[in-house]
Amino acid sequence: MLKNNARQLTYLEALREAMQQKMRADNDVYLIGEDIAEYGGAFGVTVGMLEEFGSERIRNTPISEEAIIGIAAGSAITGMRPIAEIMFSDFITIAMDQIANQAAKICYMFGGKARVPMVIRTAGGGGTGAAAQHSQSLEAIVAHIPGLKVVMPSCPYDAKGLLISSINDDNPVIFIEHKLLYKNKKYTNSVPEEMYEIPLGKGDIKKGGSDISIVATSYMVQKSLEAAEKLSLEKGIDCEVVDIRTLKPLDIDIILNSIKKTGKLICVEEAPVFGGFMGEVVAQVSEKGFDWLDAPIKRVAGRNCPVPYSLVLEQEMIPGVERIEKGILDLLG
Amino acid sequence: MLKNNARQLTYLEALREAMQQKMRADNDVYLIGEDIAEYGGAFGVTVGMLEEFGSERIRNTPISEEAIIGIAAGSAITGMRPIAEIMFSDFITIAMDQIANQAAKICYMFGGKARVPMVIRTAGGGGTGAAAQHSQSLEAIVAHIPGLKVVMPSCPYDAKGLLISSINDDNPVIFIEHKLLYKNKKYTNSVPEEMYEIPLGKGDIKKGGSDISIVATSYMVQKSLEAAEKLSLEKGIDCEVVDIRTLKPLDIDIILNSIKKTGKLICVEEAPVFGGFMGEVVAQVSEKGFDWLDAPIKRVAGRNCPVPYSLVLEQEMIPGVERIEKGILDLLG
Amino acid sequence: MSKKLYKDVNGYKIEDRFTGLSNDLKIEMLRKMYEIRHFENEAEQFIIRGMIHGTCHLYTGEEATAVGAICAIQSDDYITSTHRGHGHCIAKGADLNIMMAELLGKKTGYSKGKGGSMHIADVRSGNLGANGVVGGSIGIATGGALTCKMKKNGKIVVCFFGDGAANQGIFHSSINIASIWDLPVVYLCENNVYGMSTSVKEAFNIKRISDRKYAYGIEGLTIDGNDLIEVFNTISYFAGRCRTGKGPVLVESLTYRWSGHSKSDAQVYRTREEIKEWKERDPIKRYREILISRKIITEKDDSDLEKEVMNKIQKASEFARESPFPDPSEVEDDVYA
Amino acid sequence: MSKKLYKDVNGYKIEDRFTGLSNDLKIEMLRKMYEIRHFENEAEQFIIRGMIHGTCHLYTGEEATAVGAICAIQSDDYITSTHRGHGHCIAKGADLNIMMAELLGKKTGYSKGKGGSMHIADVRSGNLGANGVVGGSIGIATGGALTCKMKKNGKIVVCFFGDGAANQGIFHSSINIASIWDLPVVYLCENNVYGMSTSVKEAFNIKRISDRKYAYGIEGLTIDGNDLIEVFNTISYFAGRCRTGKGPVLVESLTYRWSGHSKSDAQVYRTREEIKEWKERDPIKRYREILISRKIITEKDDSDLEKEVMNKIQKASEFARESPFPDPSEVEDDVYA
Ligand SMILES: Cc1ncc(C[n+]2csc(CCOP(=O)(O)OP(=O)(O)O)c2C)c(N)n1
Ligand SMILES: Cc1ncc(C[n+]2csc(CCOP(=O)(O)OP(=O)(O)O)c2C)c(N)n1
Ligand SMILES: [Mg+2]
Ligand SMILES: [Mg+2]
Repeated sequence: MLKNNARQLTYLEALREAMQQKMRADNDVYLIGEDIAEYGGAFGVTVGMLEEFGSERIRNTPISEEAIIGIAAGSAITGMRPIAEIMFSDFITIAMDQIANQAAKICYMFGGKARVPMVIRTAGGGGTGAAAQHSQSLEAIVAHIPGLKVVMPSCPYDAKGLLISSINDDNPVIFIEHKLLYKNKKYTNSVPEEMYEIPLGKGDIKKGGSDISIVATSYMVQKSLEAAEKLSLEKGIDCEVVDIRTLKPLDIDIILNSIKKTGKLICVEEAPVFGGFMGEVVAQVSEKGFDWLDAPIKRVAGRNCPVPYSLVLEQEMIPGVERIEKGILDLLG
Repeated sequence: MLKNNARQLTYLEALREAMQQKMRADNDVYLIGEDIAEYGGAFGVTVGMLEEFGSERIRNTPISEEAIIGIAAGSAITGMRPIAEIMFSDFITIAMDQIANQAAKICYMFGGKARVPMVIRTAGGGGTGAAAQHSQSLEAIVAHIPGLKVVMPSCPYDAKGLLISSINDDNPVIFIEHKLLYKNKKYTNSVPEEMYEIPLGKGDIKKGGSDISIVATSYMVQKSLEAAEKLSLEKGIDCEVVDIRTLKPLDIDIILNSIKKTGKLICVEEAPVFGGFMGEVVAQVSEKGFDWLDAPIKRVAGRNCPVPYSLVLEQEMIPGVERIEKGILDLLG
Repeated sequence: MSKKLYKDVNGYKIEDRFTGLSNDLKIEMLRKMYEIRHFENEAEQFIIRGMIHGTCHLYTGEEATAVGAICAIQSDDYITSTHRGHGHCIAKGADLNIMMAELLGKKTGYSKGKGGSMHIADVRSGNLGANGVVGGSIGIATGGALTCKMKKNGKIVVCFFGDGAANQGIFHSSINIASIWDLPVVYLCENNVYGMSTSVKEAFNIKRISDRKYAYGIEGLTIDGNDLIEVFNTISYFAGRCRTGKGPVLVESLTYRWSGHSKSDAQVYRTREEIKEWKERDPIKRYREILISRKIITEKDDSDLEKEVMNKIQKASEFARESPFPDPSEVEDDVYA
Repeated sequence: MSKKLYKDVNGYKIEDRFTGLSNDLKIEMLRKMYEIRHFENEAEQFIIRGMIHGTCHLYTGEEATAVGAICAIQSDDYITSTHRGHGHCIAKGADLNIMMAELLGKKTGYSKGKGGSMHIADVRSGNLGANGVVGGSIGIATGGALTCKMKKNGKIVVCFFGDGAANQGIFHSSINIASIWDLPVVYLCENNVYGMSTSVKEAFNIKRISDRKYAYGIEGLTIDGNDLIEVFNTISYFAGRCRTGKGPVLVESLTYRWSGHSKSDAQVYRTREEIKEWKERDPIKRYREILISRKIITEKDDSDLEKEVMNKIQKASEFARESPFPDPSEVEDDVYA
C-alpha cells in the first residue's frame, strides 16, 4: 500500500472521491448515466456530485443504455473523458454492440488514429435478492473482447487507485464494482487523501501464504480471505490470496510466482463456472506453470444457472466461505 | 455416421434442407431475419425458401436485431418454433439483452413454467476480409450464459443433424455457422436425405489417433484435419481430432477419453485466445484429467486483436494449418 | 353491448362499453383494484419487516390502468408486464397465495422461488411475465402477437411498459415491426411521471408519449390512467381494432406512482405536494364513488368488499409465510426445459 | 451570404446560400462528386479483378448528398459515416491515395490496412469513421455533439446513416437524448430506397422517415438528395440552426443506390426499369448542367475537370497498388492506444 494513513473509507466513498478528484483536476472528465444526479445513483455512489459539478457534468439520462455508451464513446473520440454508469452490469448487454464492436475496436480499426478514453462503471454480482437480471457477473464476456480493459476492485483502497488509473487510461475500461462492497463497513480500509494510481495489469497479494494459492476477484477476494483466516486458525493451513484486480490486462506473473511457492491453485469467482473467466487463468497456468503444479487446479465458482431469487437458492448458487474452504480442503486432500 | 449414402451436399445445402424438412413437417417452425426472403440471406442459405413457404413463414425484417430476437422469443413462449437469422454473429451483441437476459433466463425465472424453443442461426468467423465488425467468433460469450445451448457444426453432415436437433430442442440454441464452409466444395460430405438428429452434447472423433488429441470447433476442425494429415504423411505423427460440435452442453467425456489414450492435448479455436472458449476445456481437463496429461495443454487460437482487414494481417490473426502444425510439434517436443 | 359513445377524441369514436356491463363485472373491477392495493400494502409490510430478500416495486396508485385494461380484453389474451408487475399479474387472474409465496421466495410460489417479485409470471393465465429489464418485454409482447397472427387464434397482446421504457431502443424496433406486420398488440405506456428519479419532462422533449405513433404510422391516444372507466373503454376500443387485423396501437395512460421507486428511494426528486395532489386522484376512490353514486353498490357493500379482500390478502400472507423454502438442491433445476 | 429565399417548405424559410458562393466553390463541389464517382468506379474494378479482399459498398448515384451536406458545414465540423462511406470520406477532404491504399489493405492506408473499406476514417479531417454496424455510428455522432456542446467549440456533427439504420434501436435512444439536451447534430438519413434487399416500403409504415421528428420534438424535412443545391441549402440552414443551440434535426435525403448492395448482390428485389429511372436523375449530370446553363463552367471545363479527376484517381490507384502490405508482425499493434 502506498501510505498507511488512518482515514478509513468505504468502497463507495473511495470511488466517489476518485471521481471527484479527477473531475476537479480535469474539465474533460464528466459523468453520464441513469439516476446519477439528484438520486445519486442506484447505489448512492454519486450522491452530492450534482451539487458540486452541476448538471452539465453530471449528466442524467433517460433509460437508454445503448445510447449512453455510444454517446460516451463519441465524446471520448472527440476529446472528453467520460465515466458512464450502467446501473447494473446485467444491462451492459443492451449496450454490447457499442461496447464490443464500437468502443473496443475503434482504435484498432482506425489504425491507432483515434483513441477512446472512457470508463464504464457498473455494479456487478449477486447476494442482494435481485434475481436473474440484476445479479450477474458478466466480466468473462467483456474480458474476451480485444480492446477493452476490465477492472474489478475488491476493497476501497484498490477501488480509488484503480478508478483513477482507469480514468487516466486512453482506452475503454470496464470497471465492475460489487454491490455488497459499496457500503459494507466490514471492508473499509485506509485510503490516502491524495490522488494515487494503481497500475492496470498488476495483481496484489492480499495475504501471503505457502500451502496453496487462491486466485480470486472482487467480492470473492474478501470471501477467500475469510476462508483463509478460518483455515489458518482451525487447521493451520497457510493460504496465499492473490487478488488479480484487473482481469485484462492479466498479471499472470503474480499467479505463477505464487504457485511456484505453493504448487497448488484454487480459482474463485462468482460467475457461473462454465465459460467463466477463471478458465483463462487455468489455461495460462496450465501452459506456463504446468511443472510447478502438484495437483489439479480447482475452480470454485457460481453454479451453472441464473442467479435465483430465493435466499436459500441464491446462497447455493454463489460461492461462500464454506464452499471455498471445502474446495481448499479437497485440493489439499 | 448414420448412413453412408452417396449424396454429397455443401454445408449450406445441408442447413437449408434441415430447415425445409422441419418446416414441411411442423407448421410452427418459421424463419425470421434480415434479407432472408427474395435475397435468400446474405450467404444464400435461405434461397428458394420464400417461394416454397411464402412470406408468412419466411419473415423478412427491417434491420432490427434486438427486435428480431425479442419477437422470436415471444413467439416461442406462445407456441411457435422460430429460427432467427442474425446475418453476422457480430450483431448478436445488438440483441444481447434479449438473448442473455430474456430468452436464456425465462425458463428458469419462471420456475420451468415457460419454455423458449428457438434457434438463432448466425454466421461467424473470419477469413473473408470483412474486418473487425463482420468476422468475430463470439461463441465464448454465449456459451457462458446459463440457459443457452451453443452449437458449431464443422461439416455438412453435422450441420443438418445438429440443426434438426436444435429446432427440436425446447431451449434457445445459438447455432453458429462458418462463412468459409457454406459453399466450400472441399468440405462437402454425404448427407442422408431423411431427417436425422445429432444429439446436442455429443462430440465426434473426426479422425482417430494415438499421439496427441486435437480438440477443435467449426472451421478449425477442418484446419486441424489438414494439419493432422500433413503431420501423418510428413512425420508419421498420429493425431486424434475431436470435434466437440456443441460447446454447450460440452461432451467432456469424449475429450477425456481421447487424452487417456494420447496424454497430450492441443485446443484449436478461431476466437482471440484470451478468454476464449478453450479456457473452459482446459479447465475441465485440468480438473478431471490431470493425471492422464503428460505435457501442458496448449491452445492455438486467434491473436488478441480484432480481426484486421488486410489479408496478410488477417491470416496472421486467425490460426491456419501451419500454426496448428507448429503447435503440435512444439507440444510433442 | 351498448353502442353509445363514450368519447370522440382525436376522431376516435370510443364507445361506452362500460355502462352496459353487468353489475357483477363492475364490482369485480373494484375488487381487483382493492386486491392490488392491499397486496401492495402487505408487500410493503414484508419489506419493512425485512422479510423480502431483494426489492419490490409497488403498483399502488396505478390500479385503474392494469384493471381497466385487462378487464377490457379476453381472459385468454396475453399480457406482458414490467418490474412493477404485481398489479398486472393480479388483474390477469393470478392466485394471490401463489404470488405472495413467490415474493417470499417460497417453493410454492409461481416460479418456485426462483423469480421473485421482479419476475412474477403466470403463463397459464396469459401473463407472459414481469421483466427486470426496462423495456425488455416489448419485443416479447410483439412476438406473442406474431404467434396470434400466425396461428390465427383471435387473441391479442397488451404490452405494459413504463414511460422510462419508451426511450429504450427495443421500443422503437419492435413497434416498427408490429406496425409493418399489422400485429395485434396494444402497447400500453404507463406514464407515471417518473422513471426511477427521472421525470418525463427531463426524459422527453414531447408532450405526449402517444405522439410517437407518428413514427410508426399507427393509431394511439393519451388517456387518464386513473379513471378506470376511461381505461376500460379505450382499451376495449383499441383491442377490438387490433383483433380485426388493423395493427398495433400506442396508448399512453397517465397515472402516478405513490410509493418510492423501490425500497431504497429517498424521493428527493419530487415534492410532498405533488404526491398529495396525485393521491387526491386516487383511482380506487374515484371508481368506488361512481359505483356508489350510480347505486351499483352501497357504502356498506364497498366496505364489506374491502374487508373481504383484506382477509384474502391475510390468508395469502399466511400461506406464503407458512410455505417451505425451496431446497438448495433445486438450484440447477429449470435452467433448461 | 445571400439572404434570398431558396424554399419555404413546411414553414422552414430555407435561404438560398448556394447562389452567392464563389464559382470556385461551386466547381469544387462538382469536382468532389466526380472524385466520388470515379473512385467508386475504380474500386469496382478492383473488386472485379479480385484485388479487394472483402467487400465494398459503393456510393455511386448518391454523390449529391455527401457533397452537398459536407460542403454546407465547416471543415472542422465532424461527420460520422456508414458502411457505404467512401463518398462521405472524400467529401470531408480525405486524401484519395491514402483511401485507395486502405481499400487494398496497404500499410500506407488510413488505418494501416487494419480497417479497410468498411472502417474508412480520417479523424483528422473530422470524419469519425465509417461503421460496419448498421446504425452503429448514431450514438457516436451524438457523443461528438456532446463534446461540441460541453467544450463550446462552435462545432456541429453531421451524422450520415441509411434508411435501414433508422429502424435500429440506437436511432431512437440517441436522437431522443440529443433532443432533450439540445445537441448540435444533423441526423441525415440517406434514403436510397433499400436496406440491402429490403425496400423502405417493406420496412416502414410511414411515408417520410423525417416524420420521425415528431417522436422527439425536433425539426426536420425530406429533401431531394440528388439535387446538390437543395442538399446544400437545406443542410446550411439546419446546420446554422444547430449551431445556435436549437438542438438536433432530422433530414431525410431521397436518393438511390445504383450498384448492388455489395459485391455479391444479384438484385432480384428490384427491376432494371427502376434502376434506369433513377439513373436518369443522375445527381452529377443535373448539377453539371446547372453550372453550364448558369455559365459557371463550359462543356469543355467540365470534361477537363472530369479528366483531371480521373487522372488523380489513376494516381491514387497506382499509389495504392505500389504500396507495401503491412507486416504480419504488426497485427497486435493498435489494439490499445
Ligand atoms: C435496462 C434497465 N435499466 C435500468 C434499470 C433500473 N430501473 C429499474 S426500474 C427503472 C425505472 C423504470 O421507469 P419506468 O419504465 O417509467 O417504469 P416505472 O418504474 O415508473 O413503473 C430503472 C431505471 C433496469 N431495471 N433496466
Ligand atoms: C447491425 C447490422 N445488421 C446487418 C448488417 C448487414 N448490412 C450491411 S449494410 C445493410 C443494409 C443497410 O441499409 P441502409 O442503412 O439503408 O444503408 P445503405 O446500404 O442503403 O446505404 C445490411 C443489412 C450490418 N452491417 N449491420
Ligand atoms: Mg415511470
Ligand atoms: Mg438504404
